[in-house]
Amino acid sequence: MNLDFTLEYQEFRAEVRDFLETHKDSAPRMSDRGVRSEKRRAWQKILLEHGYAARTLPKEYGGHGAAPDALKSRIIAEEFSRAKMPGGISGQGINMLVPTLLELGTEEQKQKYIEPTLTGEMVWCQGYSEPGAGSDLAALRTSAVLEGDHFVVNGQKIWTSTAAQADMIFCLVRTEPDAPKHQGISYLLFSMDTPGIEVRPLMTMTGQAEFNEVFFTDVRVPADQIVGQRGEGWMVANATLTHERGMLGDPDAALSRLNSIAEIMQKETVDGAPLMDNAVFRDRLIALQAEVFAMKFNGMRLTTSATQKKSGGMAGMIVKLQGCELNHRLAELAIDVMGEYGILFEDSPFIRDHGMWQTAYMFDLGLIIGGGSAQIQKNIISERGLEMPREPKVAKK
Amino acid sequence: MNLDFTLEYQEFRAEVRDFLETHKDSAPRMSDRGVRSEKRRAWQKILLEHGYAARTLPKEYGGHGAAPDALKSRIIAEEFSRAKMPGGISGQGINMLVPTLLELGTEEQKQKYIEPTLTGEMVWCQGYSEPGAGSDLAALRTSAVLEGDHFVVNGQKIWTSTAAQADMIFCLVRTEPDAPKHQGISYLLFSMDTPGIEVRPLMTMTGQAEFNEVFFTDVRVPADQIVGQRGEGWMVANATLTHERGMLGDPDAALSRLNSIAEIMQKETVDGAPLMDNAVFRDRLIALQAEVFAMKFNGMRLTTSATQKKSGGMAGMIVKLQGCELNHRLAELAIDVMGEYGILFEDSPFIRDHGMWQTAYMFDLGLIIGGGSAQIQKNIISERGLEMPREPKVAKK
Amino acid sequence: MYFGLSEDQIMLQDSVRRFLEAQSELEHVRVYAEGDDALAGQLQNGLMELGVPLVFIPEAQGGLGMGVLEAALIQEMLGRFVAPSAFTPAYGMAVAGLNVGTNADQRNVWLGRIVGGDVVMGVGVTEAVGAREGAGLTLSAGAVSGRASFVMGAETATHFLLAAGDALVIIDRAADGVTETALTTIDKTRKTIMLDLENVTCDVLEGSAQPAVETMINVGRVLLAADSFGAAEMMLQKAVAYAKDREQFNRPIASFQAVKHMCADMAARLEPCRSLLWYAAYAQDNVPEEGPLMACMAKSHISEVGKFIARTATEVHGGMGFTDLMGLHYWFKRIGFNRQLLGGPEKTRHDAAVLQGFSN
Amino acid sequence: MYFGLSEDQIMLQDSVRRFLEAQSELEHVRVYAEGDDALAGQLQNGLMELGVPLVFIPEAQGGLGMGVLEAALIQEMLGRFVAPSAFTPAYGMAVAGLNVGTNADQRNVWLGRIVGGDVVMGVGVTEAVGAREGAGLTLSAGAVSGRASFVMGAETATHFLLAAGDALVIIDRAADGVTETALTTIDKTRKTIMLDLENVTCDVLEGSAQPAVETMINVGRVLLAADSFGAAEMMLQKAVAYAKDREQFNRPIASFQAVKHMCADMAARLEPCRSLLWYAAYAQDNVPEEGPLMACMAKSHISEVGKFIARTATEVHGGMGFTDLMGLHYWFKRIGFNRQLLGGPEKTRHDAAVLQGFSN
Repeated sequence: MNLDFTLEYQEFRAEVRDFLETHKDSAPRMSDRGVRSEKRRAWQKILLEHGYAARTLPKEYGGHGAAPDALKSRIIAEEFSRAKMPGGISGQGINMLVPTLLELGTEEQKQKYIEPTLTGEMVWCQGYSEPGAGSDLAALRTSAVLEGDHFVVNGQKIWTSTAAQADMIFCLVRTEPDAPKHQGISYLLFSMDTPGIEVRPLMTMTGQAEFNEVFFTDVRVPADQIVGQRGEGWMVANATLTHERGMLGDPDAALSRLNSIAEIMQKETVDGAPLMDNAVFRDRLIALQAEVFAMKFNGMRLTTSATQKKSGGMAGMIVKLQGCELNHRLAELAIDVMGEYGILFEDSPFIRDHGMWQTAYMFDLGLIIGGGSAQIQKNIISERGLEMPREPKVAKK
Repeated sequence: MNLDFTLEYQEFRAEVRDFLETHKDSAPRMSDRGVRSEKRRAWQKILLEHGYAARTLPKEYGGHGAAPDALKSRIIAEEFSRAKMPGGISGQGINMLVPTLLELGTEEQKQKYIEPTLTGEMVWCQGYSEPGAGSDLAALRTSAVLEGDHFVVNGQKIWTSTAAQADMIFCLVRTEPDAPKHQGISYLLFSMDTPGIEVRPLMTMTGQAEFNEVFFTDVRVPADQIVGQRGEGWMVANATLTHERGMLGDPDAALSRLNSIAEIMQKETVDGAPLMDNAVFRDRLIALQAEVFAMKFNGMRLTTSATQKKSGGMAGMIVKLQGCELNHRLAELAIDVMGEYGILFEDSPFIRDHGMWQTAYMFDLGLIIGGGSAQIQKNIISERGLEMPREPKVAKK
Repeated sequence: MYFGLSEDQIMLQDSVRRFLEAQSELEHVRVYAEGDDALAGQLQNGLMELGVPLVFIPEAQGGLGMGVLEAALIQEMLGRFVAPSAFTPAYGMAVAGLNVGTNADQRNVWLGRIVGGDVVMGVGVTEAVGAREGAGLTLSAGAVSGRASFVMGAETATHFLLAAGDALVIIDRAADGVTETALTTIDKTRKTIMLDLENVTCDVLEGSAQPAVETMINVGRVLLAADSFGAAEMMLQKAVAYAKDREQFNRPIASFQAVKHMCADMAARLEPCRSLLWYAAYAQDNVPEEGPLMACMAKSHISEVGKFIARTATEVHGGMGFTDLMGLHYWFKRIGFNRQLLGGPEKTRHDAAVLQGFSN
Repeated sequence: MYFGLSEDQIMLQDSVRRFLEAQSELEHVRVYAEGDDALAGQLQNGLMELGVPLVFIPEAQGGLGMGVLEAALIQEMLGRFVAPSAFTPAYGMAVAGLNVGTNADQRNVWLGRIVGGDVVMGVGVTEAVGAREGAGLTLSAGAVSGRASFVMGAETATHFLLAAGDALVIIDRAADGVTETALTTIDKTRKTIMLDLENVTCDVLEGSAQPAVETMINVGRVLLAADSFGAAEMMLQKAVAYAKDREQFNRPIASFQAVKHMCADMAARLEPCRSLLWYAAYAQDNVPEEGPLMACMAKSHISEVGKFIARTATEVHGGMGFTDLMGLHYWFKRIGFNRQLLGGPEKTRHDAAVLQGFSN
């Protein structure tokens, strides 16, 4: 146990701070961070140059080429968070497709797609889930039939974020309908401008359309736009799902949420007394604080594991389940302490913290139940972490 | 909604109170309520005479022969509880075997067993569960092989309460080993004095042996000591399990536990301040109070359903699951408010309420996980109450 | 002793249920929520025809003279179908306040106008539950000034019945000096506003305002609990139906033990709430010494169980529960809204402790 | 930055684990619990040979000079194997108190005697956490009187280190005026007593007692948390092993989704506790400004998670978990005992609030 940073890392941190200080006026404002924002791309360019985005990706494909260093990555995340500065672009293209191409793409695919994705010129969306294939993703039914040198794609995807703004999609389709379900899937890349694609926004309980439905009608995709071989798509996609874990963001986000609640409780009053004087709410705050600390230290432990190139084991497996739940419960407390003010929404007058709490309360619930739901996370923990047996196969009737 | 009692019931209540006042010196004291206590049997005789035990059972078998009246039953339970007087004997013989015999026994069996069971002369234990057959009770393996005019019983039972004091056992055995598991079981009655029976006390986490293990080695049971036909034992046992629901006891037991906790909190102090001044504990107390009230009113609703000869439906199905859980959580709060004193146990100096809280905390957990565990209760609620499908059969490997 | 509903009560509730089943299906709810008042007005008229606004008004003033239990049974249905109705403030709380807090003349006048339909009350008693920074009304020379926050029933109110310190006053919504600020809340099926008043002429109710305000809060708490109970019951029903319908891994998800147990937990926690609600409502009229305590018990406990069910039923629906497609969020938000108004669970439990002498 | 154990720390913990695996299997635990002190003494001697009592004593006084983290790693193992050891009071809290709360001479004398083995301390600081009716010690003319409740470490103590108002005193267990009352607690693997003192001669520690008592409580809280963590980890492990082994309906119960999810919930809640425990222990020596807060955090949170696991692991075992046959209750009760001593979760959370200026 040694929480001090060596001189090398202290210097690195100073370097990051210098960078942030020097470039603070170049960062796009909150309103200017859309996937198509020019300011965002200019900022991304600066980050790429200095190695604060695509840090460990090979130089030949537009990355910074640095050796992986979990501690430096953490320092970058911490300092950007502390300075309230936006980090690099973090869409599904960069976080999921790029690592997949690096691992399984052809040289031509790497050359063609990685660099424009890193710079933000090429925006991707992901076509995995379908209305009938959620937790049972491999049951997907969107079909791709080879006709000459094109696949013809028909079907429907759901939960596709940024579909309306995306240039390209990486998409799972069923190419071998007669094979066992995990062996009949292929992984295609194609332009969202291809004729036959319709995108419909998918409104959620937060009142915003964070996702879309995407419909394919006779969409023609050149046959070489495939990653891996025909029928290997499930394996390719699983490589990508593994990379999804990297998308953790601000390690101390929960702590800063907690501190915001403490601030509300100290500042606001009922019948003249600060909310913090309410012992019951205070007890809940402290109970959550202990959980926040536990997750923070768990994260530090994972960083150390990563610097040692060791698996995080159970400490890593539980992060998503516990993290989402904790954020949801923080929002729940914030709403409860605010009493009637807790039900204000969107841009209502008198709203606190720009309405983030109700939105977070619902969105985090969506994360708990959405893609890779809590139920699935628990299966993973019990099967991979605790080595408990899988559900037995159901007998045919 | 009408919570007043009609004159008939007011008079009945007055009658019960009169009875209790008149006979208060006849009731056995706490230390004198064992299944073999003479005082207990004398008390049972008085109760039988006045119709406060075996109230609705036919006179010809020693019952009181009254028409079933759920409201009168409730009034009896309430008044006995209020007077802190013990009710009638309530072992598994009276509560489970007697209703089963009335429904499925031969006339000879009814004549022979019911009356002595009601008077407390004949004490029964139940031989159902086995180490390998808990929630999957029908998987039981204790065998009974017909040799001439006797069954020869071999095997082991567990969770057998009062086995050491019992005269007789009603016991499930496998008589047709080749039949499907539910169809190979028979229901036998035999004396605990039969050679080849060994009873071993089963100590639990409370530090007491509330249960026993019972071992059978070549135990010879006359072939006519069977209830129902060979292979019908599962059906006979299920009739009995249905009767188990009747064993509810004091309808306001949870409320009186809650009130005891409130008393502790008002009486005892930390650093000079009553425990009740602790807002966090107080909040927990009131939250539990709301649940206690909800269960109390749920019980009143069930009494009304019963007086109308209607099924309680979901209100009835949830009683065991919610009731055990609530009692467990009441004990949990009592322990927490007592701080260090909460860990005192058994006959320790300084112990509160004769040590009932830790014992209840553990014993109620035993009820939650024991015979008809919470998991099984939830299956029943979802399958019978919500009409959700049963678990599908597992495929053979 | 009979712990249950009478045949009349069952019939009343069924008639409201049948009406709302037809009038308040999801597509209508979406229209209300998007601010189309025409359809909501149509629903109001239908409820009016059923006599719903009159149930809780005494016969002497031209109402049907029923009690809080009947009002709760109606509100349960309104919650069940997330209907856009100001029944709780306009025909529950306001009527309860006027029954207690005024002299016979004022009572006859105001209840008569409510029965006649030319007056619909909104209510503002939030500050009597707990005043947030700066809020509160003061009365001076027959005029009222200050802020009333989270005033309920703004969708239909022509007048407002407001707690002003130790008094209870009625103002005309159109009076001089009234500034309204519309609030956007999570629940788009009901409308809540802030009122800033500057020397607004008012009718000060004679008689003791304190018990009247308390009665309004008690009745309001019971009715919000009824609304959440109805909404939670519907969410459970929807979750079970969805689970039977939705297949994953070649079997309905209702056959997975984890899903079954989630539904069983919901049912086990919800069912006793029904009896608690009935008793709490019944006690308001029939066991007055227990009325305030039982209002706290029902409000706090059903809020907690409601929240559990709102979340768990959404979880059973998986991603679909999170989208707008199934509209499940209308019920989720309705339960969330009820939880916070007139005192959240911690506040109502605190009140319950005070009522029993457990706290100051 | 390195957030994890050093190789030495891992080796230390492993050596204690291996020793206890052999010495503290269930059959031994039963024997200790039934009051057979011989076997417990044998275990003490073994720990002594491993140097366990010395780890936390400074090198200057002949100890190994390790920190609270090492002590916590040892205590975790003692909890894991529900070992009958007074390590927490005798070699954790008492040593921490002597390190802070006295002058160099007294420190040398008492720590020296502890190292030498002729003194073993019990500790009584319950009243400094919260005094129940009538309890508390007063000091007068070098003699101490009153009641110290829930004094820890009675199994091996020759002396007691006691908080007496603003002072910290040591008494000889055999001194005149000492009346002991043995307490029966749920945890039969550790011994706790009441001490009633009447003018008992004592050694009053010079220096400031307040910080010393606080340090004792902080270290005690971390070590009780470590004990519960170790016990909870073992209960989870036993639940998973039992579920894989036990068959119902022709399949191991570990293949039922409900059982799997219970185990996953346990693991998900327990794993972050490990990091919290490490940091809380580490902070006592290395981040003193966070030490008291982190002791509260670890004690309260691990107590809550421990209770959840005690119950859930028992539930996974079904009826077997409730019997004495599997002995699971020794772990259950150990966690229950730790929860209540030196401040339950509500008390430690309150202390955490005070430390952060959130409450008085």
